[in-house]
Amino acid sequence: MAEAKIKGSKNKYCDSESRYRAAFRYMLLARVFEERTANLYRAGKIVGGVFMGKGQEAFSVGLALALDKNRGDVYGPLIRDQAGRLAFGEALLDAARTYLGSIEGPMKAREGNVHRGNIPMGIIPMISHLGSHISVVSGRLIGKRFCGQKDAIGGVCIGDGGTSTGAFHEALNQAAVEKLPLVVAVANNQFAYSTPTDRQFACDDLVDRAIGYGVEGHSIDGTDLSLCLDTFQKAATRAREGYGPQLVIGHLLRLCGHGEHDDASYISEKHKQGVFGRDCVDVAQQYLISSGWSNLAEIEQWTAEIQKEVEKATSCAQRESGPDPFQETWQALATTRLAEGNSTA
Amino acid sequence: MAEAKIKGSKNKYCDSESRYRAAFRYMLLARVFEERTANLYRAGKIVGGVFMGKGQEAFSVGLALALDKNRGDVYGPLIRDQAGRLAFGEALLDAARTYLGSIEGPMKAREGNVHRGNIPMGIIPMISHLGSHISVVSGRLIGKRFCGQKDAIGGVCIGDGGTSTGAFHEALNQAAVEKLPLVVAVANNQFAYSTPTDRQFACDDLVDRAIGYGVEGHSIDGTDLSLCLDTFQKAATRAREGYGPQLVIGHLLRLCGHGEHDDASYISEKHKQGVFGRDCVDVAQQYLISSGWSNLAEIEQWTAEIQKEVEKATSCAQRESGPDPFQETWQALATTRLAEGNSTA
Amino acid sequence: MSITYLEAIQAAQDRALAENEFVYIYGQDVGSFGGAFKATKNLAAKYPGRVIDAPISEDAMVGSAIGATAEGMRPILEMQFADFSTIAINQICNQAATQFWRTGIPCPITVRLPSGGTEGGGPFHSQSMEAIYAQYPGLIVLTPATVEDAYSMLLEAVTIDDPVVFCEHKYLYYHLKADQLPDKNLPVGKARIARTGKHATVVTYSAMVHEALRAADTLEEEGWEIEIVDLRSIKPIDTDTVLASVARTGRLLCVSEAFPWGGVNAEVISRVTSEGFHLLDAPPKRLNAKDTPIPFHPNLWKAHRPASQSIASSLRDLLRY
Amino acid sequence: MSITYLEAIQAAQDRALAENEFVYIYGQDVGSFGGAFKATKNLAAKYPGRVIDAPISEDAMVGSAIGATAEGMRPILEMQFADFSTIAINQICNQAATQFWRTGIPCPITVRLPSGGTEGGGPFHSQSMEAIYAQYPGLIVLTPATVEDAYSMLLEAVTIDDPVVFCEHKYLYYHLKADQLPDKNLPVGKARIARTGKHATVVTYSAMVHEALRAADTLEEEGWEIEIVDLRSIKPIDTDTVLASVARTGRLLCVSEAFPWGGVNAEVISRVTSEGFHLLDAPPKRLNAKDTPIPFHPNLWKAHRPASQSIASSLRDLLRY
Ligand SMILES: Cc1ncc(C[n+]2csc(CCOP(=O)(O)OP(=O)(O)O)c2C)c(N)n1
Ligand SMILES: Cc1ncc(C[n+]2csc(CCOP(=O)(O)OP(=O)(O)O)c2C)c(N)n1
Ligand SMILES: [Mg+2]
Ligand SMILES: [Mg+2]
Repeated sequence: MAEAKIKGSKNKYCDSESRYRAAFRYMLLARVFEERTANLYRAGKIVGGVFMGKGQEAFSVGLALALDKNRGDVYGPLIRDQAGRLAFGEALLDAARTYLGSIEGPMKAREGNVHRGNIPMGIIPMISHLGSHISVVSGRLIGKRFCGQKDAIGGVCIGDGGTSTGAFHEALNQAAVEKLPLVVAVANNQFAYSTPTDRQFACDDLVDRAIGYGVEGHSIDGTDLSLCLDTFQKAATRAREGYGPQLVIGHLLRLCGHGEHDDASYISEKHKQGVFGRDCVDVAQQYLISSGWSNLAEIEQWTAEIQKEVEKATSCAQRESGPDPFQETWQALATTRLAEGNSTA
Repeated sequence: MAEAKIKGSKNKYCDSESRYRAAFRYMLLARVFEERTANLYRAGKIVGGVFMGKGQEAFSVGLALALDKNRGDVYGPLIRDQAGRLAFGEALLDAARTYLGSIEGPMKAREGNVHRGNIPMGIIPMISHLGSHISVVSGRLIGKRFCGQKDAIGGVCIGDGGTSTGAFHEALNQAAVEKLPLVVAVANNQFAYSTPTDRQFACDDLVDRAIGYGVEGHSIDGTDLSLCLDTFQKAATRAREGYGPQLVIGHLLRLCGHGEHDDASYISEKHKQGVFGRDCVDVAQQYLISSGWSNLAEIEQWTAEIQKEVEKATSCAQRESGPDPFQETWQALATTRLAEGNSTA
Repeated sequence: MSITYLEAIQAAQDRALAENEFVYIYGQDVGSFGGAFKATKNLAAKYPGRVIDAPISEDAMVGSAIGATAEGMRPILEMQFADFSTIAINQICNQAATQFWRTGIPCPITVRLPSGGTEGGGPFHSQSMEAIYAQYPGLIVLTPATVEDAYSMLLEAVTIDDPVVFCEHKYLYYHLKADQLPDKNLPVGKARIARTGKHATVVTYSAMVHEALRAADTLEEEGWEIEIVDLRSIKPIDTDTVLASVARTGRLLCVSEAFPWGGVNAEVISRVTSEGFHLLDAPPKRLNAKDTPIPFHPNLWKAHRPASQSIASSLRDLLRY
Repeated sequence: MSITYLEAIQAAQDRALAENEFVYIYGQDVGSFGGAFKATKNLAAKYPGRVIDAPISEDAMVGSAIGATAEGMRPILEMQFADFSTIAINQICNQAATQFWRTGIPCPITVRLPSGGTEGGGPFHSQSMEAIYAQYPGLIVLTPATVEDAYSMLLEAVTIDDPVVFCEHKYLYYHLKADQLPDKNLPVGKARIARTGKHATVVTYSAMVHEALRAADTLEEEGWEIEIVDLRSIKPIDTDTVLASVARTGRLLCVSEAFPWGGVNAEVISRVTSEGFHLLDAPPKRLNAKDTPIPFHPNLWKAHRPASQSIASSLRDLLRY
């Protein structure tokens, strides 16, 4: 994708010092936490898988900071949105507990890794089937509309690969028809697992899809935190003001494997050296320093604090017990009287 | 939809006298046949439903005449493509037999009405689930590519409502990624059953979707036969020459109910008097006459011939017996040895 | 007054909308048109903004309904035909059905599936999908056979805190009439003895209840008293009522309009033979549709599905044992 | 030499590609990456252009494969996990499965479903969907339990003129090894006696065969000889082999990793009780996973699915009867 395609621009919508600093701290926290989970995974302390958002933190945090859970906003993160989750308000401990299988976790160890959420807080607990959470976020906005809660918006995340699903299409089209205040963030990290974008879609830029849905489109360098903060703030404002769904494409590169089991050897040097290969955390850190908004010493201090925070969360989760099958209700229904026994006759 | 949106233009790609005359005759044949089936339905001779292409014949025939079954082209018609089916090469008797439940029909009375096809001839036997036949047409093109049959293209039909399906999206995107020679004809007849287009999509013109898939788009007045013939010929040529999928939107109006059980009272006078409310058969007839390519006498003669043809097909099908359940194999598998009995134990 | 099964479904939705402001209806053509079968007739006008036309996007229809429940809504979804719910199966079975177990937050959606065969319906407008859904944990699957049940169970479905798959039978839409709608009725989860008898039990549901009743009439002339259990709900299944009936008769025939492999018949037979083996005086029997898609032509369709004659003949076999 | 279940699947595909120019493989990441599980390792390089990466579009994947068969092709589709096949269920069950019956033209596609639970898999990477597919007419559903069967049945699947749903078990991918691949093997449609015995029959398939074998070892120490029937194919089911075994033992336990409502266990029990009622000396029993989604945590996962201990304990109950 040529740079000329980058249609976003810095409008200084929200590029304030405090916002930038806060965003950076979430990015750092996500990065350090994910590195810790990766280590725990390699040490055999986490079963299943570990999925990292390395290289996508700026884009992820950009959307989440444009949302406000206290206003009733809803957030639909996906597998690479640790940074956004934290920025939206998910407790770090929730993440640690889910990864580490603590019974105290929000999903009670029934679910693991990225499969967590908090429905009352407005975080959709993703299922694995890509694209299927988008209409769920839309539904919450429809529900809010019914309940007269006009102010809230939704933000939802998907990858380049996820745009090929029928669910993505149905949901985006439905949101456009209903003119919902929905910001759809597509993190085009150049790969879906091992599959490069040229095996995934044939348009120049996924933002070219916006017009066909009748929604507004934004396309940005997803490695630039200012641009991310700014664009999402703009998109969120447009959504809130009644301009309907906003499609935001972030161009970036996954700086890790699909999961920690994957060495991503299929990602070429060209990609890594390319325009989206830079690490958004480094970029943001340089910007912080060069703009005088922070300095190395402070960042080192943050890092130290964060490491403690992460250590605290993971060791707490590790100390907690796992689930006890004999304490489980083994009931999938809320309506207990209609539940069938699990008798094995 | 404003007229300014009509992006097609007559390039005289193929607007020849003989082609136009042939197209018109197919349109007339379809129209007369469908009116006959509607009468038979009202008389209780056809069970299930009758679905008509009234008002869509020009657009339907336009695609089909741009295909050549002898070249290996493949055709995926939908419920309003009687005209196109005939033009592609489906025998009128096949249609009559399927509607009338003759055991001699291509689907042996297992299937009815529009649910028919001829796989060896290249006509996909549609299932009801909208959008799901598009990838089947693509698959035939993939198969032909494997077999070194490079020359063939595919043409596939869908309605405005069908574009909202996930299947449509997955298939069009897949075809774009595979750069298949596929012409996708979207008959935007302003309604999906009773649902108007503003409840179906939010873009100005469905052709705006082309760029988002990276395919070429065409948008035309689907009531103008010249334009239809011309545009599809152009699109088919582009596809055959390797330019990948072609998305052709035809703007028109369904001049009948969704099925013959539906009086379509929800279609407003404004729609009927609007730019797409004209009857493409009338338009074509006027053109034939004004251009000197035919005259009323000849058209009357055609009509008389066609009436006989239709009478012959329907009365033949009516004379034939229906299926005998005791002669049925009641086997869904080709591999007889693996079929389970239908024992009722 | 006389009211059809279809009108009962309309009336239940009318009442649900009237009594609970959080109910809304979403589906293709359900708005001013009143739905392909007119099950939502007049409701859009009566409840402005609460009966909404959907695009042809079954996946998004269900996905959005799931989301809306988190805001307190209790959506009713109409699939135009049960068969098209395959497009939404992922949302129903993986998103809606798992939500409570995963998060502790209930997901009260009601998905109406116009189900079952009619003359000329063909392979894609005739399916009985209840047993597909019943296999997934987290769903309640209802199969009303009477006007009263169509009404009361749909009303109850909307109040249930779990996703309900409501399999209403298209053949009964117009064929079945009642004098009036019930004030109260058996709750969801209880089976009903549709006819008492002592020589054999037929366990069935939905349209097949009426075929079984006709078969029982025939058998009565031959001196046999057939008991008929209408399951009403196939997940959960009221095994107690079934076992009690088999205890009385000693003989079991299960009848379903669905395809023969697995399904309700197999599940009921498994329960009865596991939990009430000693109650049986003869091997259990079952009768299903044939193992092919559902044929369009009435000649074939009638032979494809069980009907009073084939039920009667199975019963004779069973009674001869 | 030693070869795993997963390697056998790779080898079968390698051979199918080598022997039949009309075979191709299509699925997410199956190309140069070799698939999420490496079941297509090296094949893209070895057969250029014939092992193709698909977009995340399961519906279009299957739809296009169906179309390709009309041109003589015999596609093998890899779903990344069985669970994601819900997205393609309409194409599999309504398009592929109905085609032969509707048109007389066969539709030879093979859909590989990496199935079943593993530690940490969770609700959406662990499902056993065989019984969903088996309900639809027109499909063949295979569930290999051994390295040999994974190899020979996949090879045979590609030659079968009907759509085959090939449920390979992820837990067996690495756990199961054989010395060599078979030259010949039982054909599809035949069950296998995995262990002979005389006191009770366990009918099972896929990964549960191995749990049952372990349970039988335990019971042997207690003096019981348990016969184990590995169904291999669950549509069709080799009822004759099952009945013959029950005739020998008089006792039946069915074991499946799938959810408890319906499914293979119910179908097998229905067949045995209907056709071989008098063979049974005790009520048939069944053991399934629990009626909740599949848990992520190993503690819960192990309790959710049947395992050698719970099978042994069910068998003891059965033998005590
Ligand atoms: C419907 C569906 N099919 C397949 C998968 C398996 N899968 C999980 S992640 C993934 C790749 C996703 O790529 P992308 O959307 O680009 O997101 P990224 O991992 O790059 O963030 C695939 C194929 C899935 N989760 N859902
Ligand atoms: C997936 C799916 N959902 C619902 C239906 C029921 N249905 C049949 S035709 C129709 C309307 C189709 O509208 P459109 O695509 O615009 O085609 P038209 O009838 O106008 O030619 C609907 C909703 C269907 N066939 N498939
Ligand atoms: Mg990606
Ligand atoms: Mg239309």
